[in-house]
Amino acid sequence: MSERETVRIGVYVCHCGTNIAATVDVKSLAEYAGLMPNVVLSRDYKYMCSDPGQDLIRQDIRDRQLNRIVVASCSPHLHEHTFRTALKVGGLNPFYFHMVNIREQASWVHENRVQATRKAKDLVRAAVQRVAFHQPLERGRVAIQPDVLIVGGGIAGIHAALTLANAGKHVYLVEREATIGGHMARFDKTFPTLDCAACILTPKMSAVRAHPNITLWTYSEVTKVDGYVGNYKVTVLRQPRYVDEDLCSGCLECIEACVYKQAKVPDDFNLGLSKRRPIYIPFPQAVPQVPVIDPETCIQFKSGKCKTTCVAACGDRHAINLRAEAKEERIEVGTVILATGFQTFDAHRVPYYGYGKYPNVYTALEVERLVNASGPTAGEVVLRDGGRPAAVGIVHCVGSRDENTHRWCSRVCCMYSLKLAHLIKEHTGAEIFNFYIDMRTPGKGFEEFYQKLLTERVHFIRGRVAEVTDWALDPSEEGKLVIRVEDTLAGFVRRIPVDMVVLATGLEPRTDAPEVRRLFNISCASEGFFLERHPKLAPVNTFTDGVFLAGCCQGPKDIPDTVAQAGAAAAEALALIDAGYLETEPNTAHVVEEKCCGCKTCISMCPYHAVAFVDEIHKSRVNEVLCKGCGTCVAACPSGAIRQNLFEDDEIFAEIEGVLSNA
Amino acid sequence: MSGVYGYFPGCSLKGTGVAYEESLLALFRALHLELAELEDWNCCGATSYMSIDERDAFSLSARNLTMTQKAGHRDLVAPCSACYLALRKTQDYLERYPKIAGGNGALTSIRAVRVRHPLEVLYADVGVERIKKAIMRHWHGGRVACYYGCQMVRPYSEVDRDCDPVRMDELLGAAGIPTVDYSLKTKCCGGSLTGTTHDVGVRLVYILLKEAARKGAEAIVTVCPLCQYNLDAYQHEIRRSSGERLDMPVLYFTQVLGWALGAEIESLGLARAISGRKRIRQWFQPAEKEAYV
Amino acid sequence: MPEPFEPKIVAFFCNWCTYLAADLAGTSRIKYCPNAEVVRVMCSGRVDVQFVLKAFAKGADGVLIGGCHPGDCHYQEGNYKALRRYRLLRRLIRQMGIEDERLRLEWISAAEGDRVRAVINDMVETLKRLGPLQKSEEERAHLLEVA
Amino acid sequence: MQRELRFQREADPEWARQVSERPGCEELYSCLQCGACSGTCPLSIYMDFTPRRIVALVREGFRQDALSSRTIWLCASCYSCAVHCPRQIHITDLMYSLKREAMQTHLYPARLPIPVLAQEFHKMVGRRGRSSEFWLVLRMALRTNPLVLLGMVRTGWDLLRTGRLSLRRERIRDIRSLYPATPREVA
Repeated sequence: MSERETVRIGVYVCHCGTNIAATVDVKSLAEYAGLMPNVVLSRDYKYMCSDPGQDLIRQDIRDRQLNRIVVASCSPHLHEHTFRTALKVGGLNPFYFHMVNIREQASWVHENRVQATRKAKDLVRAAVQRVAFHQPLERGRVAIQPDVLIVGGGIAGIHAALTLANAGKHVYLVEREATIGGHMARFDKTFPTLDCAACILTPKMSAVRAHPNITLWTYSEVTKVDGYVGNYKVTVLRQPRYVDEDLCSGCLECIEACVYKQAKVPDDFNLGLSKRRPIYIPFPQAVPQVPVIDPETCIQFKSGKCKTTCVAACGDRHAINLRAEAKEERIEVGTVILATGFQTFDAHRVPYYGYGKYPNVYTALEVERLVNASGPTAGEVVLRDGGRPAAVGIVHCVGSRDENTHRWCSRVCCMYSLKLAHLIKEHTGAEIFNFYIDMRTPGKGFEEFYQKLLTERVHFIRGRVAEVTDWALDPSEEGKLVIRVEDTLAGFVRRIPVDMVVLATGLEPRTDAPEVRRLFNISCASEGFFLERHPKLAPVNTFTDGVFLAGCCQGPKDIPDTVAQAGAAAAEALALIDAGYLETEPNTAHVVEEKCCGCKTCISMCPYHAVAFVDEIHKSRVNEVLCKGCGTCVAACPSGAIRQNLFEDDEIFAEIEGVLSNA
Repeated sequence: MSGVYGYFPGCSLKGTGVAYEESLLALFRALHLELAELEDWNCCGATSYMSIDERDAFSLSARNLTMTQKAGHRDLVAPCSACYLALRKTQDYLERYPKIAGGNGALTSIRAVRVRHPLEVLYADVGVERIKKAIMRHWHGGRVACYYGCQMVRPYSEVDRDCDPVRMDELLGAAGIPTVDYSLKTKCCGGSLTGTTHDVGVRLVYILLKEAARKGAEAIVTVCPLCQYNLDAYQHEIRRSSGERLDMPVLYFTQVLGWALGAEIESLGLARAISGRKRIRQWFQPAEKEAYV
Repeated sequence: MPEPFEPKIVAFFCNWCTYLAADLAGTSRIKYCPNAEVVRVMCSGRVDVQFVLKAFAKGADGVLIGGCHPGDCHYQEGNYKALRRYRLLRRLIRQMGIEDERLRLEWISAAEGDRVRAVINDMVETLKRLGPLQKSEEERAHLLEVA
Repeated sequence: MQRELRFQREADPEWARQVSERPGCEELYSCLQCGACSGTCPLSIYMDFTPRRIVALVREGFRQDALSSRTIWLCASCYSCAVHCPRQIHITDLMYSLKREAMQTHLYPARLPIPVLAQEFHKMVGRRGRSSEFWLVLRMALRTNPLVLLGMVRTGWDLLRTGRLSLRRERIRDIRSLYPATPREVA
């Protein structure tokens, strides 16, 4: 038992280059630690996480018979795992270790060297006192169910689904809309290569539909998630589309047969730029090729007095079922990939650009539909009154880089603005003015594309547009939209009359991102995008094991980056699945039966029903498989009968005393 | 709600903006709202004072706010946009920047007093619905452009939204007065520039008047004595320099609303207009032709 | 010249929200007072009444508990348990003659690095105003006994 | 020809830092130079430097250029720039602070009536607690260019006949309570 052996602690203070050493006096910290009781050896080193740093620990364990290790460096969220592994390789139980965060929580947040060093000393002292109480622990293992849930059927979800399915894993792809394809399906061409979005996307969409390993549920939403990594129990609500996917042959005759001879309902897919019928298919290449009935506008749903010509047209296929109801599906999956995407900034929020007030002010996404050959105007760039624009202004950074709306750069707007400039010019020959604050073209082939646009004589005016208005100061401005801007390079204010204004709206988190975040127990960063585990080293992981991120739900990005990230998320899921199991943290709770008085206080504390009352012995018992290690029951137990590995009372008491026993 | 509002007229309402005070008082009487003029109030400091001394400029408004509190008023109504802003900004800055007061106890922020503009009082405390019900006269004038100016809506968008305010349009709409979509509704009138760099000031005024006419407005309705003065007093000069005869009445919102709510015509200061006097006479007919609703 | 009083705060931060927020404050290089020292727990629900009393007994001038926002707990509802315990604790320490402002519970999400700064700085200011927690040896022993 | 070159020794970064500590100017260094302020400013078209360039001058410490500009005096305090600024720089406050400093250091452009009006206004309100429009304009005209009074005759007459021109010189009763923060001799 560990109590009997002598505690021999090694303390390692990391410089982290100058990240720590510039603010914390690492030499004196190491010297100070060397004088603490039980400390056999204390060192400081440039980079403890490097191979030589880890070797140092391994060698010292062997040479100096160390049996406890304290590393004072960065956040345990970053390198705890690294150092525990080093202990294990060095032949020591990896939980004979405690990490002290003197970078994120000391050197980076304090300026006064004396105070930062004092704090670091307190924290190291606490760790040294704590680690003496550490016990050897074994990790548990959870088996990983090989099925994967992917939420969101945009390009990220599609790519991840195909990658996993091709690797032989079963994928449930859940999409809220009636079709997969996401935002990309609305685009015409993609920058900087100008290849057509549909040409590269629709084959992948069809492949999803056809793949035997993919269960595709469109018009569906995840409503409940239980369980844990390897074993998530998920409930999916499938809204009725009133057309049976299995029976429908995709002939679309029902749409033609609708009693509405004229389409009257604003078409969401075309952002209201065209109309559709109550029974419709979002766009010609939609997957699945199955119409959907919108009960809000269908006469049969509103009054029950429709001739239901659609049903008649469907004939003996009987695919249309107007009494269909929402259905709940319950599935078990081992891992989850969230690819829920983004929404575009609502241009109404910047009223000085006149969106919603002047008909010829468009958002970029609307113009994507206008230039699209399968869009509402068959690719004709025309104004709302049917006229052709002779001059077009493209306003960058709408809802981006602005403290009043969103602080971040949306990353794609410069490039899609260039693309739209090119396409509009190609379609109309109009004079195009781009108004930008900074041109951001850092991707492969991006700068070359910018150069191309410059030579196409598109105007680039550096200045944030102040307003788009209809007041005319000069006869040449009558009947036009006037863009008022300081040309910051020329050094004066300009008024530029145009016929059409395109607002390059930024990307923002979906309004319901907070609900999705709660559903899957992950975090959002301050902007509201889902938070990755580490911005560089774990960009598709979350703090919840087995839940991965892909695409714009994690932050604005373009299609190449989205696809790359989707591949990475699929690879992370595959790595877990193929390992077959995941090692769990041993920080579970357990009941010391001799001490338990049977008061049942703990039972109600546990949201996972991991604590159960054993009637025969009249005592509580913790099911360690169900226990997630929060320690709430431990704190609640009035007789101190429940203990939590790694967070034992003794250990925390030692830590508290440690930080406070400042001489 | 006590029903009694502290009232800070400011220097202009005792001079060039006297019609504003007259019509404001008449309008509030018609709505049974009481305005109690602050005893021995002092100048708000406007924009000029701030150009010389920051702390003194804030002291000026701090004195008015302190006196309001002593008089027991919860609200202080300031009809002039410049006064409104000077008072409001003083509250805000003294709280946000204790260093302005420099530890001087006399310069503490008076948060208990609510600084209000009468437009916002009408909109929030009276409401569009009550105005609608209280209408006494049918409007038989033409369409008007609502001009909000700058300092009432900026930088504090508390009276209305900062770049596309609508409350005056809604109130006038409730009174049956048609308004035009006026894109320049919050553009600056130039303030005191008409007195200092005259050409620049008059040019700004000209743009405002011209655009209102272009949008089909037959009068401009304002919320600030300086805006009203600038737009009203220089139309003859514009005629001389550009040859354009605008003759556009420039009214206060209190005048048109006071009229609609049945205030005595003589009490609205309508005769104090310089431009568009004929149109004003036609629109605001004496009693025998009034059509009560 | 006596050194100005620097209060000592023991901060129990939950692993998933507040500890991450403190890490974020670090990566964002947000500067704040060095008076708080963090003891990491998996969940604010793990913070035992004893931990807090022990901290006061051993010389802390203030104790800060940081957890996820209501509804955001990584363990579903541990933060509610923490809140319940916190209310009890405030009453308890008041009875023991400790100003209840010395104990504070704050919900700080992983995104709120700047709130870590604001809360700690504010608490340091409060504690400076209150002065050191003066307890005789006897009183401290009593605290430990209760703990 | 005039040389357009600035040596770095002419810049005063310490002054820039001081300005950035004044109320409303805190975000000075986060300026993007996007020009939204100048674009939305109704008076930028009459300025020698657009507001954006004033921010650039101040941030780089070109004190003399900023303080002697006409720009800061043309600012009519309409706050359009302040609400449009994507970095929430209170440019109006910056202009006020530069006006005060230009006044103290006598760097303001000579013969520009705006600073004169400000001085006269300050004097009048300081002594009497209220301003009287007629006397204010009269004093300003006498100090700058009395000939402008001729151009004002028509407007004056219009005001007089509509009862809007008061010749009274207003003052408050309790003049001593005006400046509790800065005790001074009252004239």
